[in-house]
Amino acid sequence: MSIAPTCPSQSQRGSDESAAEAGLARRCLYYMSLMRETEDRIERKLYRQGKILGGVYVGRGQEAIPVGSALHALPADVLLPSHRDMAVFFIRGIPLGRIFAQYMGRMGGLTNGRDGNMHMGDMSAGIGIVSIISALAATVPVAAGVALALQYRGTNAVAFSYFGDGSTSRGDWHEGVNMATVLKLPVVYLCNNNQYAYSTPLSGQMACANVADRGPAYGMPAEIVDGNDVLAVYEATARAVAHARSGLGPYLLECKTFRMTGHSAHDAAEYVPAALFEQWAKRDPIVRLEQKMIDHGWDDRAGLDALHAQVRQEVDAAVAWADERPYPDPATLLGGVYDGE
Amino acid sequence: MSIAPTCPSQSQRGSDESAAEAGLARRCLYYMSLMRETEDRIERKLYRQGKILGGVYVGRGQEAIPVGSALHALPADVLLPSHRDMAVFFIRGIPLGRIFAQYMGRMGGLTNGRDGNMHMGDMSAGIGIVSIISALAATVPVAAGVALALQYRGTNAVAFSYFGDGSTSRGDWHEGVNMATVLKLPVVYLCNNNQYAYSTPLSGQMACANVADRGPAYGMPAEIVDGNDVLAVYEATARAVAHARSGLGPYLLECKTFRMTGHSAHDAAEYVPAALFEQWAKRDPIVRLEQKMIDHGWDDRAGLDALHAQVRQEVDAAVAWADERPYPDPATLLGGVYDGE
Amino acid sequence: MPTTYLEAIREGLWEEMERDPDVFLIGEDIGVYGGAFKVTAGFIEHFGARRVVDTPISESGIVGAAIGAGLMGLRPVAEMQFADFISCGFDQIVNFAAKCRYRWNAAVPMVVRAPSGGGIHGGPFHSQNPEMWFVKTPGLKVICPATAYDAKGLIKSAVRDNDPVIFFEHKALYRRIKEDLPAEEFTVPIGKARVARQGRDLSIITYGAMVWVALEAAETLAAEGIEVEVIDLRTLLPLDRDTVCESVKKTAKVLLLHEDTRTAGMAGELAITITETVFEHLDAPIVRVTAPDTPVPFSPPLEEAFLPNAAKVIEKARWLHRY
Amino acid sequence: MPTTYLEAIREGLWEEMERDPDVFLIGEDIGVYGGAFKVTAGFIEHFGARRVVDTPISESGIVGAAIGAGLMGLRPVAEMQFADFISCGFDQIVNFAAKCRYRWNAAVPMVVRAPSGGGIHGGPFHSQNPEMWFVKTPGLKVICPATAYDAKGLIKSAVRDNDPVIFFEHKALYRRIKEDLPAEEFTVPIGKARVARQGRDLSIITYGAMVWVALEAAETLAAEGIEVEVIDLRTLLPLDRDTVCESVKKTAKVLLLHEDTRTAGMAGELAITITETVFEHLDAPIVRVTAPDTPVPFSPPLEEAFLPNAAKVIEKARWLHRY
Ligand SMILES: Cc1ncc(C[n+]2csc(CCOP(=O)(O)OP(=O)(O)O)c2C)c(N)n1
Ligand SMILES: Cc1ncc(C[n+]2csc(CCOP(=O)(O)OP(=O)(O)O)c2C)c(N)n1
Ligand SMILES: [Mg+2]
Ligand SMILES: [Mg+2]
Repeated sequence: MSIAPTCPSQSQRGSDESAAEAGLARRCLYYMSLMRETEDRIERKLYRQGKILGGVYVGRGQEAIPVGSALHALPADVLLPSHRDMAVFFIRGIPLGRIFAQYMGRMGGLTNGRDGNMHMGDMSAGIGIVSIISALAATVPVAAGVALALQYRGTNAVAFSYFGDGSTSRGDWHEGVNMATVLKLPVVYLCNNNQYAYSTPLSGQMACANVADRGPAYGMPAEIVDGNDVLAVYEATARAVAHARSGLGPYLLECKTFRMTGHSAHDAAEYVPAALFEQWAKRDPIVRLEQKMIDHGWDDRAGLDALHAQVRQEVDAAVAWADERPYPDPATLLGGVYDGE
Repeated sequence: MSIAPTCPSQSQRGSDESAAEAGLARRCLYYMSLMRETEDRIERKLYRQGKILGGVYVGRGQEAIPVGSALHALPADVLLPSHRDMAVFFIRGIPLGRIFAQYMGRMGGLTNGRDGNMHMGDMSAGIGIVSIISALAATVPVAAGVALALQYRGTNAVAFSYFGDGSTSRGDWHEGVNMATVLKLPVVYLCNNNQYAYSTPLSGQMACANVADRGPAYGMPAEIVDGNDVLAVYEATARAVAHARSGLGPYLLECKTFRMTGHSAHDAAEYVPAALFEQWAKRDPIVRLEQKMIDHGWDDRAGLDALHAQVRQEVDAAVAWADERPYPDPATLLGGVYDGE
Repeated sequence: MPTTYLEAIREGLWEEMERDPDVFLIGEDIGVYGGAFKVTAGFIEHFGARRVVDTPISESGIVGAAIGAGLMGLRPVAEMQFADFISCGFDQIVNFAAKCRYRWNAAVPMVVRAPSGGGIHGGPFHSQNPEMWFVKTPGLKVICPATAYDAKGLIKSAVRDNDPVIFFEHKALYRRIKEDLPAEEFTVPIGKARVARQGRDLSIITYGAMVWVALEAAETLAAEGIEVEVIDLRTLLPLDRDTVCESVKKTAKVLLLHEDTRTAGMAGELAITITETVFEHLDAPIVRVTAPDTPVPFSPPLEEAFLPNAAKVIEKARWLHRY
Repeated sequence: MPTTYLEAIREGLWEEMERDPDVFLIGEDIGVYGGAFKVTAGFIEHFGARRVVDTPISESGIVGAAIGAGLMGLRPVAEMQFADFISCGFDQIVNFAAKCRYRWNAAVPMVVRAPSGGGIHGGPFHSQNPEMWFVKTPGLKVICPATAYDAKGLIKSAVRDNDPVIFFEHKALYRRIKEDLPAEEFTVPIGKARVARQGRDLSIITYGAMVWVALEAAETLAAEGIEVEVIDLRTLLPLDRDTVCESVKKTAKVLLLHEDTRTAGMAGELAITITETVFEHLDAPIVRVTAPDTPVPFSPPLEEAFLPNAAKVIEKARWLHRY
């Protein structure tokens, strides 16, 4: 019989911290695994079966970026994911089945078949995800407006603005970042530098070495992080979010990674030297996190396998659910262009 | 009776250099004076007389920038002046009367009344001036294309791309500069940082301290120069042009200056603290150059007065000529939208 | 005291900002300077910099930021310094703002104010009438008021609308058009045309500054015994096809008038609307008076030749009447 | 061996690059990758990186660079990866390229290639038909070929043209349409429509992919004894008003057809052209079959309902014939 100490002892703190780290790692692994499995199903199965039509873009190998960052989002925060940030949707609680329905053009998808793939969003309270449009970096000025609204309302919420390396070439990227820095808006910029934009390598997009080199052009702190280390992304995002949340203005995180696929499902990526794929395969963020979890004794192989098995089950169930959703009735074509229709 | 030495002695070299400097200074003074007088006539006389309608923007106090830079342009080079770079037209040999006719909407102006003020250009060999459009920074991507063509043809000519501080906020500026740096195109960027964009001070345009701070974002050398010292601009432009001409890619010169007027003829600039005008009036580029010329003994007061008098005469004659030009015949409204009409 | 068209817009914005704390302004030089045309002069002093946001020169940024704020439930009113620069924020308007609701059921309440039109010696880049690009884009609403009353009533409706609205303010009307406005509050509904003048002989269908040209022409024609009906569309999208067709049923002859250039102007949509709906009522060709297919020229004689005016309308109307 | 529409464009570009060393290509992923649709596959290997310029993702930059090169006398052919992204380079096209010649007599020879149109499950941002924004802009030329022959002949004419040309390539035709092309060189003149099928009972006026829909409908209607004339506009600006009006004079009944959305589509300009020119020849309302005023939806049943097809054309044509 003892009274719980108000201040934990050194070793207890250590083991609490370790438990917290283990818990965080497990959450990260779960979401990364869910993203990998979901996208594999989309790209390697449903697309090839012809159940998904049109363009399909995945974030294979880049899962650490949406996961490590979006876990910092508070309910009032708003996220503007790019086309390779699937996990953002999971973390914000969008049911998996709805995502498959979205890809398959079915009712129950986030756009009920009106749009496809990652072109989805949901502004409901606690979700707060703005749908991309195809035009790259178009969400960057929009993120400034979202952040302006968060500031306008006197909250300390922040906007998470995601984009790829190539998207920084666009005028919208410049205008959006410049405005946010001039107005000191609470935006965290998350660049996935996967070193390619479609077939164009980084050197064909910019004459500077890093996307982070662009920070000073806007008087904005910019940091480079290993984008294949989810815990590193998590830590760096903590700094970035703290900065933005405390009213100091935008913060840019460049997450170095690699696109482990073609640009889209129909692109064999023959323009990428095979050695690069091999090299980066060794840095797979899921494998690396698993290794760390085992090394730290946070989990063992069996536990990890169980997690992946659970993920596969969830995905199976979600696909089955989605595949039972009907296609939209052509009669629904017309409504909803304007309010009240 | 002596044979001219093939190699000049130390003192001779000094005096030759000095003569060259004196000559350069005199050319600079002439063009700056011509720009000042021309724009004064436009803004303070013809506009107020109602002989010029619409928007009128002048470069008072900024004359050193177009003069010190454009004097480096070789015949094959192409210039894309901003709306405050009048002297570029003089240096490229456009007759003064045509400029007044342009402002007055008369035949004989560079657009024969179809467009007004600085919206004029001439792609003739040896002139090579691209007309701005109003949309700020729109010429920046165009300069990349001009430079691409110069490179394509295997010349070592360069494009001079002029813009103001505020114009760097535009997406076009970013896209144009980024493309030119990625493709290593021969462009010299000349920013007149006059610290205002219409009513907006620099801090309302950018969160970095200098436009030159944007160079590294494009892997581009960038230099700050006293934009009210024409010889300093001249020297810095020599470096910039040498860089671009030798195939090393773009070079950015930020010329610090001040807009000694309102944004346009109808703007009293009440938003500019009076102290700033006073402070910058002391740094007038014409007065400073005159002082230097006198100090170095390159000329005396009488000589300078004579130069200004000559300029006034030229301007008088040009205004008289322009004022005799007819307005365009309304019958000319339709042709020339397409080739061969 | 009559209120100018400009003052009417100003009042409308002011009242909406007083009424709804979620309404705010965003644009270039709109704060301390009060805007290029001084529409927002005095706003920053009264409402503060939080609600009157001066931005860098970034039309795409401004529109994008307005979209973001609109998605968050605020009611941004963005100003383009001149309508001509709206093409710099084009993608954000036509692809982002216009399509959110249809795609993912997200409301983008947002007004883009755009001072448009010629007659002020602004030349090719300060005189354009870019309305058709937006009339062409489902998901947007497009407003072109002609009177001070409508300018005020429609800007208020635009601010309250739950969809993105492009609001064209004709610069030549800013200080030229005045009228006494009601002391009590009023709005004008979006999507309703107005019969600006009743007539039985022919219909002139127009909008914006050309309403005044049509009315001027109608006066002259009335003296000749030709009774012209003038329809002021007020809103181009959604288009009030009923009012247009009713007028055609009544007069059987149609003259379409716009300051915008000829090809692919509003006249086209009106013509097809009329022929597909009330073809049998037509007694004569549908004709149009428009600016020609050129950029807007700068020099006064050219600009005058470019702009439609009462004389050109009268000539065509007489021909149509005789037909 | 029949040549596909895509291959025809490829051949046209190739021949022009062989013919004129001043012709070059600029765009995203057009070099090593050969373009998103592989139109320029093999070009960089043959012509080198000097003449096949891969750029950063910057549509405004690409168009601007093409303008600059055009002003210097080169003949740039810029590729938009999808026509939908042309709105990101909009200001450069409508304000810079389109107005140089009129304003200061500067030629801007330049082609902007833009893969447009639906039917490929591309959704709202990979399916649009943005031609009207450019038809609305004096100074541009706008081309929408329907056949492989025209695609080749017109891209060659576009490259040789001394004015800025927007060249819409319909993605759904790229690999679906094939025909035998002449072995010898040919071009197709810009600004000339084509009678794709002769008929006496009614005219369907259309362009792009809808030409095939019109022809399909015409087949069915012919079996019913309705002889449809199909006009393929080929060029939308400048518009071949004569060919349009000649056909109307012959058939007296007009069905306007476009894949573009309804309001302010090409049908409008055609309708006003017809009523102001050959009104007396009309025996029936001018009608239109178009996509509805929505974004292009993604899901197959919605996209199918969205796109005009032969059934919809036939229904309207029957009604018109009975009228
Ligand atoms: C404005 C615009 N231009 C071109 C495209 C076509 N496109 C789609 S994704 C892509 C590459 C994007 O590269 P990056 O920003 O690095 O993102 P990543 O795909 O590598 O994650 C391109 C060129 C587009 N969507 N939008
Ligand atoms: C795209 C665009 N937006 C707005 C304007 C209106 N405008 C004309 S000049 C100007 C300020 C330009 O500032 P800066 O680039 O610093 O040049 P400066 O006039 O100071 O030389 C503005 C806002 C414009 N011409 N183009
Ligand atoms: Mg990338
Ligand atoms: Mg400035």
